Amino acid sequence: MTELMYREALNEALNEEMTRDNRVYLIGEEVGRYNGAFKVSQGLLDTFGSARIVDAPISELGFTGLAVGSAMVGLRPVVEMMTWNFAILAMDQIVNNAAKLRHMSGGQLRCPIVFRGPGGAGGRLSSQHSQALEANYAHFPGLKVVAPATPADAKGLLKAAIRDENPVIFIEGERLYAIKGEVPEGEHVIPLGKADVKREGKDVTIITWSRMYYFCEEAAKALEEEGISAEIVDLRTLRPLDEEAIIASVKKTNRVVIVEEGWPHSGVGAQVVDIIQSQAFDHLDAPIQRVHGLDVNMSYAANLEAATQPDAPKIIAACKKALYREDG
Amino acid sequence: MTELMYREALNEALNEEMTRDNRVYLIGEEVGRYNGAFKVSQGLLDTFGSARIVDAPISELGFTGLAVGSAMVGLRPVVEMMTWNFAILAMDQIVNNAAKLRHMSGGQLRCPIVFRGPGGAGGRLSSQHSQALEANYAHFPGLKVVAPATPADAKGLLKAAIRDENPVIFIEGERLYAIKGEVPEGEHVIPLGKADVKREGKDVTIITWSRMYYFCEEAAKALEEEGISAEIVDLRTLRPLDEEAIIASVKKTNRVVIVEEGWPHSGVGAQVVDIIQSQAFDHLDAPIQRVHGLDVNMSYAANLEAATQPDAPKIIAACKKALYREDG
Amino acid sequence: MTSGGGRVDRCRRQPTVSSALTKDQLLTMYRKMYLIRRFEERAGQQYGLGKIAGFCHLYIGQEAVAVGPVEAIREDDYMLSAYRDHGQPLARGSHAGMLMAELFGRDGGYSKGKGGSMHIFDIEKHFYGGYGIVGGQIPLGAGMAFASRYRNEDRVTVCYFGDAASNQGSFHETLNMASKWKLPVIYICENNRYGMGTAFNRVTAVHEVWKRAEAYGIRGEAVDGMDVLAMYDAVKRAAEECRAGKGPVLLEANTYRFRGHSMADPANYRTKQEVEEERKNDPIPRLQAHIQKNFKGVSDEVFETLRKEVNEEVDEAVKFADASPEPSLEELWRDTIVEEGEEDVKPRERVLGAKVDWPQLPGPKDFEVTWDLEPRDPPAEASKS
Amino acid sequence: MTSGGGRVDRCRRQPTVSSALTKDQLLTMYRKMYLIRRFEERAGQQYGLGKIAGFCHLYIGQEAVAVGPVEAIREDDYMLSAYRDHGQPLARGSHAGMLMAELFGRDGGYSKGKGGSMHIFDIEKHFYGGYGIVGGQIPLGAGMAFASRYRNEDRVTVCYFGDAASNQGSFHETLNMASKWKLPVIYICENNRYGMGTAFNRVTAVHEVWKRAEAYGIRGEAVDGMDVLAMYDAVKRAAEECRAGKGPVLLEANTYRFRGHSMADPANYRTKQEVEEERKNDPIPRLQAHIQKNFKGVSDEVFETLRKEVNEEVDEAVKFADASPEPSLEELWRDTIVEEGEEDVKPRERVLGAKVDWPQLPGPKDFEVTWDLEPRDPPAEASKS
Ligand SMILES: Cc1ncc(C[n+]2csc(CCOP(=O)(O)OP(=O)(O)O)c2C)c(N)n1
Ligand SMILES: Cc1ncc(C[n+]2csc(CCOP(=O)(O)OP(=O)(O)O)c2C)c(N)n1
Ligand SMILES: [Mg+2]
Ligand SMILES: [Mg+2]
Repeated sequence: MTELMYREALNEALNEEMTRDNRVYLIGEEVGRYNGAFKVSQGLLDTFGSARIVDAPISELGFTGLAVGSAMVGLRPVVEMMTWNFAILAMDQIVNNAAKLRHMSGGQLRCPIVFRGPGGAGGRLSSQHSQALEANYAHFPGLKVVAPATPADAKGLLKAAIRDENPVIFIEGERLYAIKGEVPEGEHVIPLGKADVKREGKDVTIITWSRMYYFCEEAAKALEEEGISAEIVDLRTLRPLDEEAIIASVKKTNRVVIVEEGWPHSGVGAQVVDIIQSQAFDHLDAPIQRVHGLDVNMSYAANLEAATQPDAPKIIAACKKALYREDG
Repeated sequence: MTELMYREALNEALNEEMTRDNRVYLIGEEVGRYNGAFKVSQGLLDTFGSARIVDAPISELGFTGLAVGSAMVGLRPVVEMMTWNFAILAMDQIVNNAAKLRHMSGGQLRCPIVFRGPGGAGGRLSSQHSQALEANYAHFPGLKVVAPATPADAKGLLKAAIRDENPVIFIEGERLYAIKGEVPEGEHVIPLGKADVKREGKDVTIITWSRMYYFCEEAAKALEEEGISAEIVDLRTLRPLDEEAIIASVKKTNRVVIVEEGWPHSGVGAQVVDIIQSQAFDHLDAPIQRVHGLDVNMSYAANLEAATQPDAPKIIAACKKALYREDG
Repeated sequence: MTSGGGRVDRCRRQPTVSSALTKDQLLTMYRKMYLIRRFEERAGQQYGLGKIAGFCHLYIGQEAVAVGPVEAIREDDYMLSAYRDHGQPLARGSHAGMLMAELFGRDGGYSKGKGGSMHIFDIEKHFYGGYGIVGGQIPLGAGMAFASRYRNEDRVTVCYFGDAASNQGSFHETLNMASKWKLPVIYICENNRYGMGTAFNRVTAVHEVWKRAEAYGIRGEAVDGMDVLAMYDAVKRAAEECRAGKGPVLLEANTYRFRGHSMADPANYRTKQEVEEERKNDPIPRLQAHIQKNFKGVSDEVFETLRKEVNEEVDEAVKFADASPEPSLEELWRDTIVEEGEEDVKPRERVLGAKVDWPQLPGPKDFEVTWDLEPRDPPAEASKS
Repeated sequence: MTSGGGRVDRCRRQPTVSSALTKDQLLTMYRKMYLIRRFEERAGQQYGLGKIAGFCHLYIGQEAVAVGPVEAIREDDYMLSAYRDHGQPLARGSHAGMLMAELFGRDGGYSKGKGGSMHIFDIEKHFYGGYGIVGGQIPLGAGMAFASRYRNEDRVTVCYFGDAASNQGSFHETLNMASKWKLPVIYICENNRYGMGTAFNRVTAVHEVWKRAEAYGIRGEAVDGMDVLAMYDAVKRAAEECRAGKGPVLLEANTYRFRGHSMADPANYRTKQEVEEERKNDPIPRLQAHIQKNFKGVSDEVFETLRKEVNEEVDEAVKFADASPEPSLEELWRDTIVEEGEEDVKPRERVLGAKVDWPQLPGPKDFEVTWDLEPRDPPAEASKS
């Protein structure tokens, strides 16, 4: 085990996979000489050269489609989206081409490609720059969607994503790049589609992913003091969802809180609600509680931004609600 | 009451609103001389001239943004998306500009604009052309989302959408343009955000919208023969959702089936599930059943396309499941 | 080859290499063009019979734009197009029956009937589709060329798109990158003057697509798209430039579709005279005239025999498609996601049991990346103009 | 005005109208440029103190690109820009305190602190934002010009964007439409040579943005963006063309940002020498020199006094922002959706209780649409090239 920052873990994953496989290259804005807007590609240009660490113009639709085309004929591109807010410009190439190539060609082609970059609020960036958009991609068959919370998961899942034969949406936490965590030495690959029970508990299940995980831990610790034992299930992969892990935990605690950074309407959390009520209806002792970003545009002002996002107190309140202990 | 086709009802709405308000204009591909790819704008160029019925180049991002800019300074554009599959190219202008202008300007600006066009499968068009994408827009605060099923609703809701002070996503049924229905004479405006109980029933509530409504009616009739009384709630507006109407019907029947054309993961149906379980948990006698498009890419082959989509038999089976009468 | 009039004035004349083509080569071109013509006529007819559904975009009138380039490049060069995509694969030798079966939505189609008319893929013949979003294939073509350059292959990619597609942002973004990185890609704009019902010139400020090349610092050229030899010459030159590292190139093929945009389109937006005028440019009789002028003793019978053969081939194709079953319902759950260890599907092997040599893609260490896409220069230099 | 060297050679020289400017007008320009300079310096400082957060993009070095055009157009002409958006509103007379308050995220800001540095809107002064998605404002500018033309107003729209933004598809799609429909919009590309850490020339095939105008059949012109009078002249001409229905125009202002891309950027991608070289072009001393050369007896004191006044004004702005409270939490639920019957917010009225004459937008029948955007022509004509 070594302690690494989230961004360092990602950097290691890229470095290892690019060393292992010459077909893997990174393309995006500022990935090369600038070493990445968030320094994830630090040093890679010097190691791999300008054909494998490609500084692209600000042409999201163009360079994303270019990468998809190269994947059709055997390369394995990693496309860095400076943030997912900007990737909306490239969404057509992701959902209409990458996600459908295998199908349109009747199995003749595959599109092994990773689209990665930060999602969620970066901190005081206002409405256009603060969006958690995973639900928009999780909606599409033909894609896989991953959103790691810890450095270890970031490394293990990125390596798996690069080796996957399908297009993978890899959403990093814009505010997680500097967090530290233990990362296993050597070959460390985490299969996509597997959730991780990050904290065992028996009274209530908290289901979450990405940055929200840390608020959940904070909440769980506080609840513990009050004698409430919360289990935390980190989904890690949002498509396909690990229904088994979700249901197993629900059957254990019978009470559920789902925590996501994004907006409620047709969010990933809503899908998790549906999975639970349809597969464990009789195991629910209370309505499932959702904690999510407020259903409004994100403001720049410090107090408004804070109030818009989930935090530990909101999660604690939701858990108590799920436990019918509002005034607990 | 006069009987009109869905496309004629939309045409009347456009014609009336453009006559009433010179600020309203229509822009899109083929809307002018070609009279619209689906003939919704039939005859409007001759009536209103080329500045108000604007034939645009195939530049979805560009003409959508152009329309948004004109709305910022007092026009009321209606943007025709030839289909919503192509509008993905314009999504940035819709969700990052139109949906956020009011907020970014702190209330100085408003963006009264309608984005309209067909959604869902058109029939044997394969994966890129057959998508029901309402969930992707319903996810965003700052937008309203409408999806009418009948000619009367199409007319009344389009008129309301054009008069609304906010950006409205108006999704028409690609296969509904030729269906006929009674449309009230004279001024006929239906407020956004109100669902419509299209069929009264007491045993099970079927919640749906757009083209799926017709399959639900078919199913309800068949169920009636078997002595099962189904209530059909046509949401009509998907954002904001009419939670009152939903809950009222659930409390009445205690059993729910949600029918949508699109994919299940993070679909609008999932959000409806969450609303119900969180607000009427104790009124549910059975898990909520969802009928939706299969979670795969749409095929061109007739048999595969049919099997991918919801239909009356699937809805009937779901209702029986909700009623614990699988072998009914 | 004598011009059939039309917009040849818009073409910059160039020295021809096509003059070296043998009679047999020219007859092959004729056969391919006529095959496309006949195939499309039958497809239209089958559409009328309800055996083909959805959108079906015919290539009739544009045959030369597919055949000239195919003859001018190597078999292993990459090619892709939009949804008007029956002509190129036929020119590259795809199985007409399997192509028709795809149009019918049958299991015997190249994509098991999943793609249909708009999404033809024949990877064995290096034809990479078949795209329904206007302009969507333009960046893909650059990416395929990027891959060739990345692996030091001397392959070129030929990417087709329509006149109207040139107004998409993807065109702008891609041509800038393709030029900056000198990608070996030949962009052929099939200017048939209309995007659906809208005349290109009605919605476009500058009417000559080839002139846009200058904004990206690449070579642009207008070509008579009704002249298969002009297309052959232009693409031969462009391919040489690309293989020599001087690409990309933007070619504007001035052509015309004799039918409506799709089977659904009555094409009332153009006049009978206009269509008749253009039909005089029909590339197929033009090539016949050229052959007969340059090779004495190639009698009309030779062509009749050829056409008869092709007619039979296309009859067979229709029979083949008719005989092919619907895909099995298990196919619903295949091809949306590549499952662990799943192989790629080889259509001719799957459908005909044929032995195919499938394009082998280099593995992780089968090649070294020696390309320096952006040679280092002192930062100061970078900002000089 | 003498060139400060740099890339003036890239500019096509034109007859100047700026020579007619009076001393007072020139001093006003000087004052505005210095106001921007000082405001931005203090903003940078306040960022350092943690009172401003997120992204903050300073305009230092580019002042002439905002001030020249503002002086050249009418007060009621529309203007919008990207996220580097403090200069234009200050030049148009926005309240410096309220602008600083927006940067602080306070209730006294133009957007109640909801937008912050990247989203400045002052509709009273016809400044329409402030956009964070690179290239996102380019179509908006054409749309605002479309509205003016639609209502027969002789207003022009000035839309700014960066060099790197010119590689976005929105640029291509919009310029084609703006040209085809002759929209009265002036596009000013602020070519400060970098998009974040990437030199424009490193990722762009053709280094002169103005040259792209030709691809859209409009007039393109390079202007010395470090010369406020050159900017004034170029925009005066362009505005006349637009009002005369000859628009749009694409201007490339060759300028330079003396600071990093944003407060977060150390700008290691450029050399000290390069920056020093460009600082010799500082537009503010250049204008002072010009004034003192052409108007005898304008002593250094005059400028010192001006600067002192401005310094105090900016001190006041900071005090104003400091004194402004955070927005109330009720604001969370406002401004995402316009509620039934809700009025627009007039910032100076809301914050200062000032009487403002808010731009009145014509109602449903306040105007007739007489514009024929595409005069009818026989279909045949439509397809002629
Ligand atoms: C992004 C997008 N917008 C609109 C359409 C609908 N559409 C299909 S083909 C077409 C016209 C394209 O014309 P052109 O590019 O000239 O190709 P051609 O059909 O003439 O071969 C349009 C508008 C689409 N498929 N994709
Ligand atoms: C679509 C999009 N892609 C990327 C970014 C991140 N980004 C913000 S500013 C910028 C550079 C833009 O450079 P330029 O257009 O030259 O404007 P300048 O900052 O030099 O004024 C980038 C890449 C963004 N905001 N939007
Ligand atoms: Mg065309
Ligand atoms: Mg710049």
